[in-house]
Amino acid sequence: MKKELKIKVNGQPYDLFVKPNTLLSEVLRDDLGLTGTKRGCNSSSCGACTVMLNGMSVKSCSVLAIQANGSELVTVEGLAKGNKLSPLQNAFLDHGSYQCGFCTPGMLMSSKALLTENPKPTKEEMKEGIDGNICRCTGYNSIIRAITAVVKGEYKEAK
Amino acid sequence: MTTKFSVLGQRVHNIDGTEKVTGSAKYTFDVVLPNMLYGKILRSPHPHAKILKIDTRQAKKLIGVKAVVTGKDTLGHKQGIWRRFPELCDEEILCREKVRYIGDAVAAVAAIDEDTAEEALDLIDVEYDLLPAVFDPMEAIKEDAPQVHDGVELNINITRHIEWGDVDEAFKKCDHIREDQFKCSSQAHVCMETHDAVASFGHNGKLTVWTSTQSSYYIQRLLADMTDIRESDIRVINRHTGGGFGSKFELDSAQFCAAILSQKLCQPVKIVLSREEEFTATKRRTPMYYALKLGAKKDGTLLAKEARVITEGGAYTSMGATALYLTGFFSSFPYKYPNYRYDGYRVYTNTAPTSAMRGFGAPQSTFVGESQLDMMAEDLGIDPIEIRRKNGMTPNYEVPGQAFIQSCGLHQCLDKIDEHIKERGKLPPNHGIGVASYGFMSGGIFNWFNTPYAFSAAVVRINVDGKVDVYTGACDIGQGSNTTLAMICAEELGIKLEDVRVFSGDTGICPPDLGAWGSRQTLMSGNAVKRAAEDCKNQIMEFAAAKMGVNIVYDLDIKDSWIHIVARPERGVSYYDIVKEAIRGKDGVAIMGRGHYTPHRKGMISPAYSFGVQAVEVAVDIETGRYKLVYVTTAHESGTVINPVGIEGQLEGAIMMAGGYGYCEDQPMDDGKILNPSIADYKLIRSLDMPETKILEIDTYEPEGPFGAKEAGEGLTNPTAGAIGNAIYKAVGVRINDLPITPEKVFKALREKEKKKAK
Amino acid sequence: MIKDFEHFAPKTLKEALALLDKYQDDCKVICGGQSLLILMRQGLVAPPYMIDIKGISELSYIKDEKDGLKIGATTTHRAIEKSPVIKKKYPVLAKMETRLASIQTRNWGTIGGNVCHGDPAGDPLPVLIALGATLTMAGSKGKRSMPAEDFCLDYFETALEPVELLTEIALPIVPPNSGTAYTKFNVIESDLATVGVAVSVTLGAGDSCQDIRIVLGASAPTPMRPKKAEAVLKGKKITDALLAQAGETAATEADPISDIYASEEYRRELIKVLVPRLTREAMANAKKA
Amino acid sequence: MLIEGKFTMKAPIQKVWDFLMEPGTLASCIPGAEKMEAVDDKTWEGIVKQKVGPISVKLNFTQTLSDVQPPKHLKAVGRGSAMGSAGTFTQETIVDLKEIAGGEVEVAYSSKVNIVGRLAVFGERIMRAKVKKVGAEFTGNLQKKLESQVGG
Repeated sequence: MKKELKIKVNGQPYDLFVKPNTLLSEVLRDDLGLTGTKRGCNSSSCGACTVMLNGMSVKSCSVLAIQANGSELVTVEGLAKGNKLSPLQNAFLDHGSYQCGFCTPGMLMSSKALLTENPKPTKEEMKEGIDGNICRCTGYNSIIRAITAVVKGEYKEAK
Repeated sequence: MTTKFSVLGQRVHNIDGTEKVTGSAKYTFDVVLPNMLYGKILRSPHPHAKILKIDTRQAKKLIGVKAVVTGKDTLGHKQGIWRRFPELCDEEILCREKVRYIGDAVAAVAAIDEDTAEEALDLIDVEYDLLPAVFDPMEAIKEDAPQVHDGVELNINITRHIEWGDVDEAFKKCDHIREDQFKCSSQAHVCMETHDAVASFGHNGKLTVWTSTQSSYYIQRLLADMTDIRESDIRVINRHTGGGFGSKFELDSAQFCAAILSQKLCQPVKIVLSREEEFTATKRRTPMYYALKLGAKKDGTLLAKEARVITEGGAYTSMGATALYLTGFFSSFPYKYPNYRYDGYRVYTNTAPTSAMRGFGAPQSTFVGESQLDMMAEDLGIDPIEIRRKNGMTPNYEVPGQAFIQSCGLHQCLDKIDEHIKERGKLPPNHGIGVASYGFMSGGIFNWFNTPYAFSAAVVRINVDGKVDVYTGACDIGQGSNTTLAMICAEELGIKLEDVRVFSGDTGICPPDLGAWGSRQTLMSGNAVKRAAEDCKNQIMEFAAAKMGVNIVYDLDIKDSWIHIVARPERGVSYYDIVKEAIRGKDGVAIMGRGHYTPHRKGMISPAYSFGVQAVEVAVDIETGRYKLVYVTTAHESGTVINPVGIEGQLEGAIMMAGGYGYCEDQPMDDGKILNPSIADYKLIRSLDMPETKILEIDTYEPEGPFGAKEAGEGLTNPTAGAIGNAIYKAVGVRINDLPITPEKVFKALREKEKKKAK
Repeated sequence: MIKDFEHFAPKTLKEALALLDKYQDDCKVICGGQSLLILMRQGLVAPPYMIDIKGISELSYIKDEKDGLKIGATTTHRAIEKSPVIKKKYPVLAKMETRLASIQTRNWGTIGGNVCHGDPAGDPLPVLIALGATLTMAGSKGKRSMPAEDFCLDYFETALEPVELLTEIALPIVPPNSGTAYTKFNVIESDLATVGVAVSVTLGAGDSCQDIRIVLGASAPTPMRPKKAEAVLKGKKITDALLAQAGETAATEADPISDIYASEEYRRELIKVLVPRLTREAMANAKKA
Repeated sequence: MLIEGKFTMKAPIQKVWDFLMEPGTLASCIPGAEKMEAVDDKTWEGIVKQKVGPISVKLNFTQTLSDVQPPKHLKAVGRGSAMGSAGTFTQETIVDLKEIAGGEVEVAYSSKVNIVGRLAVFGERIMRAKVKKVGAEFTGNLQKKLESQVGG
C-alpha cells in the first residue's frame, strides 16, 4: 500500500505517494528524475548515492524513502545556484577531482556535508569525510586538494 | 617543460567537467526511453553442467513479463573478440547446451520493471546435469582433467612463444642465475557504473544501443556477428561511461540480452548488471603462475631471461589471448636482454573468464620481474637503482624482432627517483622504500579483430562561427580522451579549447575507431584528429594566403585564433573572419577535414612506449604484519604532456588500483565460486588508505605521437605491486612472491624468518 | 529487490510495543536499517510488516545522570561520536564510533540497531561490555535489564525477544584510576574488524591491576570476555611477561573462524598481539585519568 | 568450505557401521532436519531449516549414499535448494571408521559444503561461521546418536 511522502528536495516541496519498500535513491531518480544521484553497489558500500538529509550525509540507497518523510534533502542538482556553480564544484573542476564522474555526485555531497558541519577540517578529517565513497578513477588525492582549496577560501559562494 | 604550445600542457577543465560536477551527465544507467522494459539475466549456479531443459512457462505467465529468451532464441553463433581466429570465438553469451562457469547466462527476461523481471528469474526452471569441473590451471592441464571445451587438448586455449638470442648458451656464461616462482592474483575492475545497455530495435529493422563501453565500434560489429543485423543498421552510442579499465570492450551479456529481447519485442529494453553480477559474470584480471630464470654477470649485466607462464583462462578466450602475449613481451621490459625466451599457456578452467584489465598482463610481469631483479641485485651486492641503470632501455633501442623504441626517458626517471630516495633520508624503523621500473605501449598493432577500417579515424568540421566539431569513434570512459583530443585539435588549429566540441563514441555519426584499450587513443586517435585538423587548417591557409596576398615564400600559421605570417606575427587576420569568408568562398560548404591513423612498420607491438620508475614507501607493524602505504613517488615520461591534470589523475588513480592489486584486492574462490562478490567484501583502497603521492614528470618527445605525446594511462598500473613487495623486503626483510601481499602473508613470513633465525 | 511490506511508524514506545505484540514473528523492527536493508535487498529477509522506530523521539537521547550515562537506543552513531559529554567521560566510545563504517552510515544508523543486529564483528558491543554497560529492553509486559555481555547468544542472535525493543544503554560511572581502549584490526581503515579488542583497566596501589575487563570482537560467535586472560592480570602488578601470558591465554579462549579475510590461526595471533597492546593503552589512559 | 571432526567411542566397529547405514541416520543428524524420509535404501529426502540471525532458510534436501565400503568408509552427497530461490547448497560427507586400541572406534568425519546464490552473496563471513557451527552440531549429533544407540 502506498503511503504519502512529503519531502523538500533542493528547496522544492513534493507531495508523493510511494510504496514503503521504495528506497530514497529510487524516489529521487525514478520519481523526481534527479538522476545525478547514482547507485554503484547493493551493500551500502560505495557512496555514489550520497545525498544530504536535514544537513547530514546519508546513503540514499540505504534509507527507506518513507523514513525521509518531512525531511529536507539536497542532491547534487541542488549545489549550484542558478547558473553559478558552488565553490566545491568549481574546485572539483580546477583540480580534476573527477574522471568518469559516476562517483562525483556522491563525492560532492559527502564533501558538502563535511564542510557544512566542519568548515575548517584537517586533512585527516577530509579523508575521513570522503572515506565512505569509492572512486575507482582518481585516487582521492585530487578530491582532497579541491576540498583544501575551498577550505582555504579560494572559492567564493555564489550570491 | 616546453612552452611552444598554447593549449597543450595547460591546466584545463575537462570538456565534460561541468556536466559531471552538476549531476547532469547522462550515463547509460540514466537513460530512460518511452515504452521501455527492464531486463534481468538468469545465470548458472554451477561451474560446469549440461543444460538438459529450460522451462520458462511459469515465468512467462507472470503478469508484467513480456518476453523470456534462452540460447534457443539466439542464432547460436559463438562470439569472441579475436575474430580472425574462429576457434577462439568460443562464447555464446546465452548458453545453449553447456554452462562453463558460475555466472554463465542461460536466460533473460524483459518485464515492465526490474522487480518483476527479477521475480520472473525465480520462476525459470533449469534442469542441469552437473559435470566434473576444474578450477586451477595447474590441475586443468593434467591428462585426466575435465574438459572445459570439447576437443581442446589439456584445456590449453592458447600458447605463446617469444624468443630472441641464444638463451641456453647465454645462461652458461652467467656468473649468477636465479630461479623464482610467483603467483599473480585476479582483480576485479570495479567500474563504478556496472555494465549496462539500453537496446532499442524498431519495426524498421534498425537497432540502437546505448551502452557503457570502451569501444562502440567493437560492440556494433560483434552485435552484427551475433544477430545477423547489418553492421550499419546497428548504432551504438556511448556518451558518458562510468569507468572501463579493460572490462568494457567485449560484447557483454547486458548488451546482447537487451538486444535480442528488444529484437523480439520491438520495444526498448534496459539491462543494468547488479554489482554481484559485475563481480561474478563479467571479465577480470588474469591470474598467472610465473616461473622466472634470470642470469647475470657479476657486474650486474643481465644476459638472459626465461619466463614460463601458465594463466587461468576461465571459461572463454575473450581478451585473454592478448594478455598472454603482452605479459610475455612486457616480461622483458624495460631492460635490454640480449637473450630472452617466453613460453605462455592460457588454460581453460571453469571459472569466470579472465581478460584485459588496465596494464593487460604487464602489472603481472612487472611485479614478478621487478621482484626478482631486486633479489638478483641483492645477490650480487648491487644497488637496485644501479642494476636498473645498467640494463635499462635507452632511446632508439630495438627489442630484437619485436619492437623499436624511439623515445625513452627511463634513465632520467631512474636519476629522479634516486635523488628522491636520497632526499627522504633515513627512514623510521620498519619503513622501507622499494622501487620498480616499468614501461608500456601506446596502443597495439594487432588486428585480431579483423577490422577493415583504419585503427583510428576522425572528421573535423569548422562551422561558420569558427566553432569546431570533432567526430571520433574514440570512447571517453573517464580518462578524459575527449578533452585530450579537443586539446590536440585546438593546438593544431591555433584556436581556443572552448571553440572545440567533441562528438565521440557514437557509431551513427562518428568514423570507426577501435576505442579505449591498450592506451591507444592519445597516440592513435590523437594522430587521426591532428591530421583531420591539419586538413582543415590547410584549407583555411589556402584561403588566407589568397586573401592576404602574401608572398608565396612566406609561411603562415595560426596561433591564438590569429592567422599570421610566421616571420611577421603582427601581420595577419582573424581566424574567425577568415572562416566566415572561406565558407562563403566554398559555396557555403563548411570546412571539413579528414584524418586517420593505422600503424605501419612499427614492429609487432606498438608504435611507441612510455617509461617510468616508481618508489613506494611502506611502514610495517612487525607484530601483526599490517603495513601502510606511506608515500608513492613516480618519475614518469609520456612524451609531450597534453593534459597535465589528466596525467595527475591517471597516475593517482593507478596507484589506488595497482596499490590495491599489490595490497588487498583479490577474488578468492571456492569450487569456482567467487567468495566476495560485493563491495562490502571486495576490499578497495579508500581515501584513508591512500598514500601521499608525488609525480616527477620527465620531458621526452615521441616522434610517432601527436605533438610528441604517448600513453599515460595503463603503464602507471604496472609498477606498484612490485615496488610494494620490494619495499616490504627493505623494511622488514621478508619477500612475498604471491599477490596480493596481505598483512597475513607478511606476518607469516616474519614468523618464518624468526624461526630460521632461532635455529 | 525488497519485497512489499506494510509499514508502521509508531511515535511512541507504547505504540511500538503494541504493534510488536500484534505481529510478533511476522514483523521486523527497523531503525536506521543500515544492516537490515542490505539483507532485505538480497531478498533474504522479507517480513510482511515493518515497525519503524526511527521516529520515536523518546528513545533518542544522551543523558548524563548521577549514576552514569544513559543512551537511548535510537541515538545515532554520529550523535554519540560528537557528544561533548561522551568525548569527556567515555572518550573510548566516541573514538570507537569514528571508526565505525562511514559517516553516512553513522549519520543514519543507530547504536541500538547495531547492538541488536548482534554481529560479532560489530564495534560498539566490545566497548560497551568493557565499560560495564547495562542494556534495558522493554516489552508490553514491562522492562528488564541485563549486562551487555550477556546480550549476544550466538551468531547474530541476541537475548531480545520478538516482542521486545532495546530501549536504553546505561554506562556506569567510570571508577577512578580507570582507562579503556579499543582497536580493531582490519586491512582497510574503515572496514569491519578482523579482530577487535577492548580493554578496561582500573589501577590500584602501585599501579597494580585492580580490575580488568577484556573483550574480544570477531573472535567467537559473540563478543566475548576471555576471563582466564583477565585472571592472569587481575590483582597483579603488570609486567610484559604477564601481558604476553594474558595474550596467549585470550588466544586459546577465543573461538575464531577462518574466512576470506583471515585464517583462524592469524586471528589468534592478532589476539596475542592486541590484548597486551590494548591493555598497555588502557593503563596509560588510566594514568591520564 | 570444509568441516572436519573426529571422535572416538567404545563400540564394535560393525555395530557403528550398521547404525550409520540405517536410512536416515546421517540425514537426521543434520541440524534443523525435519521430516527425513527414505526414498530408497540409498536416498532420503526432507526439509532442513536453518536460521542465521534475521535470516531463516528452508531447504529441500536430498542426500544419497554414493560410495560405501563396509565397515570403514562411506560417502554421502547432499543437495539442498532453498525455497524461494535464495540459493542452493551442496554437501559431500565422508565418514571413516577406524578401530583403535581398547575396543574403541575412531569416527572421522569431513564434510565439504558449498553454497551458491543469494545466500552466498549475503556474506562469506556469516555463512562460513554458520557452516562451521552446523558442522560442529552435526558431529555432536552423530556422536550423541551413536553413543546412545550403539555405545556403552
